[in-house]
Amino acid sequence: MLVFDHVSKRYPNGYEALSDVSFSVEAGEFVFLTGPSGAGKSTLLKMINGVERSSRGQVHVAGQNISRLPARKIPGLRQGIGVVFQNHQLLFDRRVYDNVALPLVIAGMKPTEVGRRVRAALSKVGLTGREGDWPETLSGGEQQRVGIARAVVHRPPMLLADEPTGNLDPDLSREIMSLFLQFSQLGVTVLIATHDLELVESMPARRLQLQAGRIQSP
Amino acid sequence: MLVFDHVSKRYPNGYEALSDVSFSVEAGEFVFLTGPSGAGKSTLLKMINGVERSSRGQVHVAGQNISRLPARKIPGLRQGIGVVFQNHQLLFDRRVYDNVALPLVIAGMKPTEVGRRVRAALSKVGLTGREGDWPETLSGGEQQRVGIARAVVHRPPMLLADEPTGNLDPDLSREIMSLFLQFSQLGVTVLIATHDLELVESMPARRLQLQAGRIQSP
Amino acid sequence: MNESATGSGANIRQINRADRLRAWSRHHRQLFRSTLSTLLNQPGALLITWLVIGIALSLPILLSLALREISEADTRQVIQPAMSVYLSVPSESETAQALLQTLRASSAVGEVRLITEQAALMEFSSLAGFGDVLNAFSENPLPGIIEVVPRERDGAGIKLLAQQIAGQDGVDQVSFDAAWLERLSAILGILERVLYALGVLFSGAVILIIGNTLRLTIENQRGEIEITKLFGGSDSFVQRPFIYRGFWLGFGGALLAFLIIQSSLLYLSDPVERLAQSYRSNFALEALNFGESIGLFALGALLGILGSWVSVWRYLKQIQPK
Amino acid sequence: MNESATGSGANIRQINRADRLRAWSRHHRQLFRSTLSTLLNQPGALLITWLVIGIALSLPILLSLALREISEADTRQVIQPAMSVYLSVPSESETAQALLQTLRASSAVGEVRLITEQAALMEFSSLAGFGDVLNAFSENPLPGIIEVVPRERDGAGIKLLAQQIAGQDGVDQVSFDAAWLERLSAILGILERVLYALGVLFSGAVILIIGNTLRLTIENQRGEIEITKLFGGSDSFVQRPFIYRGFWLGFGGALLAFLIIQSSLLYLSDPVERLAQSYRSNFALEALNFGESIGLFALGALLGILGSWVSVWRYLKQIQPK
Ligand SMILES: Nc1ncnc2c1ncn2[C@@H]1O[C@H](COP(=O)(O)OP(=O)(O)OP(=O)(O)O)[C@@H](O)[C@H]1O
Ligand SMILES: Nc1ncnc2c1ncn2[C@@H]1O[C@H](COP(=O)(O)OP(=O)(O)OP(=O)(O)O)[C@@H](O)[C@H]1O
Ligand SMILES: [Mg+2]
Ligand SMILES: [Mg+2]
Repeated sequence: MLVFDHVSKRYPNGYEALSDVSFSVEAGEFVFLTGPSGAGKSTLLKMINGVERSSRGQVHVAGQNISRLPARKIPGLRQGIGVVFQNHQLLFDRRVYDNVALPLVIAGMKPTEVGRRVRAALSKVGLTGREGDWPETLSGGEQQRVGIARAVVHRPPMLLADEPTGNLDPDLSREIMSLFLQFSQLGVTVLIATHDLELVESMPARRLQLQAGRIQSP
Repeated sequence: MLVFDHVSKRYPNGYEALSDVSFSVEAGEFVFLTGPSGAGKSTLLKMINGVERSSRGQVHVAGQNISRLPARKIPGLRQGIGVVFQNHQLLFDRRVYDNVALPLVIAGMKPTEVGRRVRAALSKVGLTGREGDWPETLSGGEQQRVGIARAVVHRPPMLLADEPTGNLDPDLSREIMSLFLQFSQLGVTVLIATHDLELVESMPARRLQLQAGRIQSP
Repeated sequence: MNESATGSGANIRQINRADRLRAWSRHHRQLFRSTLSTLLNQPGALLITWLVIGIALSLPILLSLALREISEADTRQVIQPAMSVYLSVPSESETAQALLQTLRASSAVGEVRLITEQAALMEFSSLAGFGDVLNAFSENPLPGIIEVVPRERDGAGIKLLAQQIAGQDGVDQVSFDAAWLERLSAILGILERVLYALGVLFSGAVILIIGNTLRLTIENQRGEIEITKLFGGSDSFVQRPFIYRGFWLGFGGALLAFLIIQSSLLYLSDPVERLAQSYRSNFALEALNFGESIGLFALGALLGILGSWVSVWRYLKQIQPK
Repeated sequence: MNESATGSGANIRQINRADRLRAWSRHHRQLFRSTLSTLLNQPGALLITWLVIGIALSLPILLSLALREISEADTRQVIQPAMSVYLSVPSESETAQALLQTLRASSAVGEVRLITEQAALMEFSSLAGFGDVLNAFSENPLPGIIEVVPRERDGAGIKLLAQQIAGQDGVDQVSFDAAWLERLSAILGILERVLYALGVLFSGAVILIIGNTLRLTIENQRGEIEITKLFGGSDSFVQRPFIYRGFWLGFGGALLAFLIIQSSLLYLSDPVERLAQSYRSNFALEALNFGESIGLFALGALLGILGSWVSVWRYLKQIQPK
C-alpha cells in the first residue's frame, strides 16, 4: 500500500529533513511514527499526499509512484487520503457542519447523504449536536476533534494524522486512538505521528522511530 | 497577585463555560490548570488578560479589577502578561526574529537591546541561530517554542500558557516546564493549562482542577 | 484507492459519468446562490466595491451617450450650416427651377429651401440698420437664394459639394461658413479621442478593480484554498467560487452604473433643456433603453468574470498547502 | 506590574516621558520605510492599486484643466461676440468722439473699435452678392459703427450694457447676438455641472478605493492585529502602519495620476492645436506647473491617509483577539 524507497528530502534552504528513508506499510496496517521535535515526522507524512516531493528516492502509494505523479493527478490521490495536519485548523468562517462536509462536497456527494455522514462522523468524536456551531466557539480539544471527523468522514482508504491528540486529555486521546484502530481493522491504512509515548506503548501497533531524518533500527 | 472572586462566564450563545470560580494566586506562584477538554481552562486564562470578560464576579490582577477596566487600559495590562495561547500561532509573513521581538517593539525598546533579548530568549528554548528563518520552515514543535520565546522575551511579571507543550516530545516538555519554573523562582507568576498529567505530577507545583466549569475540591 | 486516483477533480465515488455531471451542476447551482450570500454578509464592503465598479463603468457610457446626442441632434439641427447658393437668374426662371430639381434629387444633399428675391428682401430689411438702405431702391436689387443642407458632415466633402453646385447653370456664387465647419470637426475629433482614451482607461480600471478586489479576497481565503487542495479539490473546483464572486461583483457594479447613469441624466436634464430651448430644438438626453441596459449588465458580468479569472489563475497556482 | 498598567500604548519600561517620545518617533521613522518595502514586496499588486487610484485622480483634474483653457482662451478670443453700436451721427463728429471716450473709459467695456462709414462700406461690399447693390448709390448710405467687446460674460449683464449704450447721445441702435450668448452660457452651465458631479464622484472613488484596498489588507492582517493586541499594542499602535500604507498608496497614485495627466495632454495636443488654428489662436493645453504638481501629490497623500484612517478605524475595533 505504501512504500518509501531510499527517500531523502532536502528543503530549498538546504536542510536535509529526511535521509535515505526506506520502509513499507501493508493495507490495513496501523503504524505510529515517533521521534523528537524536528526529526522529520511531518515531512514524511507530507510526502505521502504530495504536499512535499522527494529529492531522491521514490514514494509509492497504492502502486502509484507519487514522486513522478503529474500535478493534475494530485487531487485524485488526495481524495483517497484523510489527513489531520499539525497546523491545519478549521475554516473559521464556516460552521462545524461545513468544515466536516468539505471532503464530501469535493467528492460531489448528494446533500442528503452528506448530512447523514457528517452527523455520523461528529458523533464518533463525541461532538453530537455541535454541527451548527462556529469553530471559534469550540475549545481547542473540540476543534481538534472536528478536524479528526473531517479526516474520516469520506471513509478514505488511507489516513494520515500528525499529532492528532496534542490538545486532548489522556482519556479522550485513548478514545480517539481506538477509533483509528477500528478504522484499520476495517482495512484503512493508518499512519500517526505522535509524541505521546505512553499511549504508543499501550497500543498493539507497529512503531517507526525517526531521529534526525533517519529511521532508527526497530 | 491574581484573585478570582465568584466568577462565572456565560458565552453569548448561552453556554456557561465557568460557574462560580474562586481562587487566588500569590506573586511568584507556579500553578497548573488541568481538566478534560471543554472544562473551561482556556476560558479562565482569557479572563486574566481581558480577552473575555466575566458575566458575574470579579477578576483582580495586581490589585486592578479587570472586570471593570476601561478599554483604553487593556493594552497596559496586557504588556505585563506573557501569553502562549492554544490557537495563537506565529505571524507567517515575518521571520522568527520579528515574531519574538514583537512585545519589545510594542514596548518601544531600542533596536540594539531588542536584538540581545531576542537571541537570549531563543537560546532558552533551544533555537539558537534560527532567528532568520521563516516560521513556515519550522517543525510544529519548533514553532511552539518560538511562541514560548515570544511570551517570555519581555520578562513580564505574569505568564499564561495554554497547552504549551502539546506539540513537544516528553524530554523537551520537561525542559520547557523547568524553564517556566525558573521564571516563577525569579518572581514571575505562572499559570499553565495542560493535559500532560504525567508531567504535572512530576513537578512541585500547585494544581487547580477544572471540571465542567467548576473548580474541583483540591 | 486505485480507481479514485485516476481522474482529477470530484471523482472519488463517481465511476459513473452522469453522476459526475450531476454533482458538477449541483456545485454550480449551489455556488450561484452561496457566493452571493457570502458577499451579502459584508454589505458595507460589498456596496463600496459595487460603487467603485459602478462609477468606473458609468463614466465612459455617459460620455458616449453625450456624444451620440451631440452628433445626432446638434449637428443636424443647429451646428451644421446651410450653404447659400446665390442665383444669377430670377428664381422663377426655368434654369432656377431645374437647378432646384437637380439639387433635390442629389444624394449628397439633405434639405433644399428656396428663398425668392422678395423673401430675401424682407429678410435683409429686417436686419438692423439696413432698413433705410433698401428703401432707396426702386427695384429689388437682391438675387434669389437656395439654401442647401448637405448630407455630408466632413469639411472637405462639403467644400467639394459647394464647388459642384457652383459649376451649375444659373448659380452666381456659393457661400458657407467653412471656418465653423473646421472647428466643429476639430471639436468632434477631440471628443472622439478623449472618449476613446476614457473607454480604454475605464475598461482597464474595471478589470483592475475587480481583479484587485478578488486577489485580496483570495489572499484572505488562503486557508480555505489550502485545505480544499489538501482534501483533493482540483484547481477548477477551487477556482469556481471565485468566478461566481467575480460575476456578482461585476453584475452588481453594472446595476449601480445603471443607477448612476439614469440619475446623472436626470441631474443634467435641466441645463440641457435650457440649451435645447436656445436652439429651439426639443431634443433631450435619452435614458438607456432596454437593450442597452441588458448590454450594460452583460458587460459588467463579463468584466467581473474576466477579472476574477485572470487574478485567480495567477494566484491559485501559487497557493499550495504547506 | 502596577506601573505598567497605568498608561496606554508603548509604555512597559518607559517611566520617562522623553524615552517614550523617542520610542514613538523611532516607530514612525521605521514604519515610513518598512511599510513601503512591504508594499514593494508585491510589485504587481501595488502597481495595480496605484493605477486605479491614478486613473481616478487624473480624470477630474484633466477635465478641470480643459475647462480652464476653454474659459480663458476660447470665450475671450472667439466665442464672445462684440456688440455693434450703429451711430446716428457722422463718426467724425464730436458727439461720436465723446461717445468713444466714454466707452473707452467704462469699466464694463473691454475693447472698443471704431468702424468709419468708409470702412463699413468696404466691408459691406466685400460681402458676397451685395457688391453690385452699393454701386447704385452715389453717396455712402451706411452709418459709422463702434464695435464694443464687453467685459461681462453673462447674458443678462451684456443686455444691460447694451441698453445703457443705446441711451447715449449719437447712438442709433445696438445689436448683438443674444442667442449665441445664451447658448454659450448654457453650455458652460452644463460643463460646470458635469465637472462638479465628476469631481464629487472621483474624490469619492479615490477614498473608496483606498479604503477598500486597506480594508482587505486589514482583513489579511487580522492575525497580526490580534497578536499585537494580545501583547498589549494600543489601538493607535496597531493603526499606525496602516496609516503609512494609506499614505504610500495615495502618494504613488498621485504620481501615476501625474504621468497620466501629462501624457494625456501630449496625446490631445495634436487635435487641440488644429482646433486652435481654426480659431487663429495660439493657445495650447498647458501641463501642470510645479505648484500644481505638488498640490496633486499632497492631495493624493491626504486622500490615502483619510481613506486608511476611515476604514481602519471601522475595522480595527471589530478585530479583537479570541
Ligand atoms: N519548508 C521547510 N523549509 C526548510 N526547513 C524545513 C521546512 N519544513 C521543515 N523544515 C525543517 O525540517 C526539520 C523537520 O521538520 P518536521 O516538521 O518534519 O519535524 P517533525 O518531526 O514534524 O517535528 P515536530 O514534532 O516538532 O512537529 C525541522 O528541523 C524543520 O526546521
Ligand atoms: N466563544 C465561545 N462561544 C461559545 N462557547 C464557547 C466559546 N469559547 C468556548 N466555548 C465553550 O466553552 C467550553 C469551554 O471552552 P474552553 O476553551 O475554555 O475549554 P478548555 O478547557 O480550554 O478545553 P480544551 O482542553 O479542549 O482546550 C467549551 O465547551 C466550548 O465549546
Ligand atoms: Mg511535525
Ligand atoms: Mg483550551
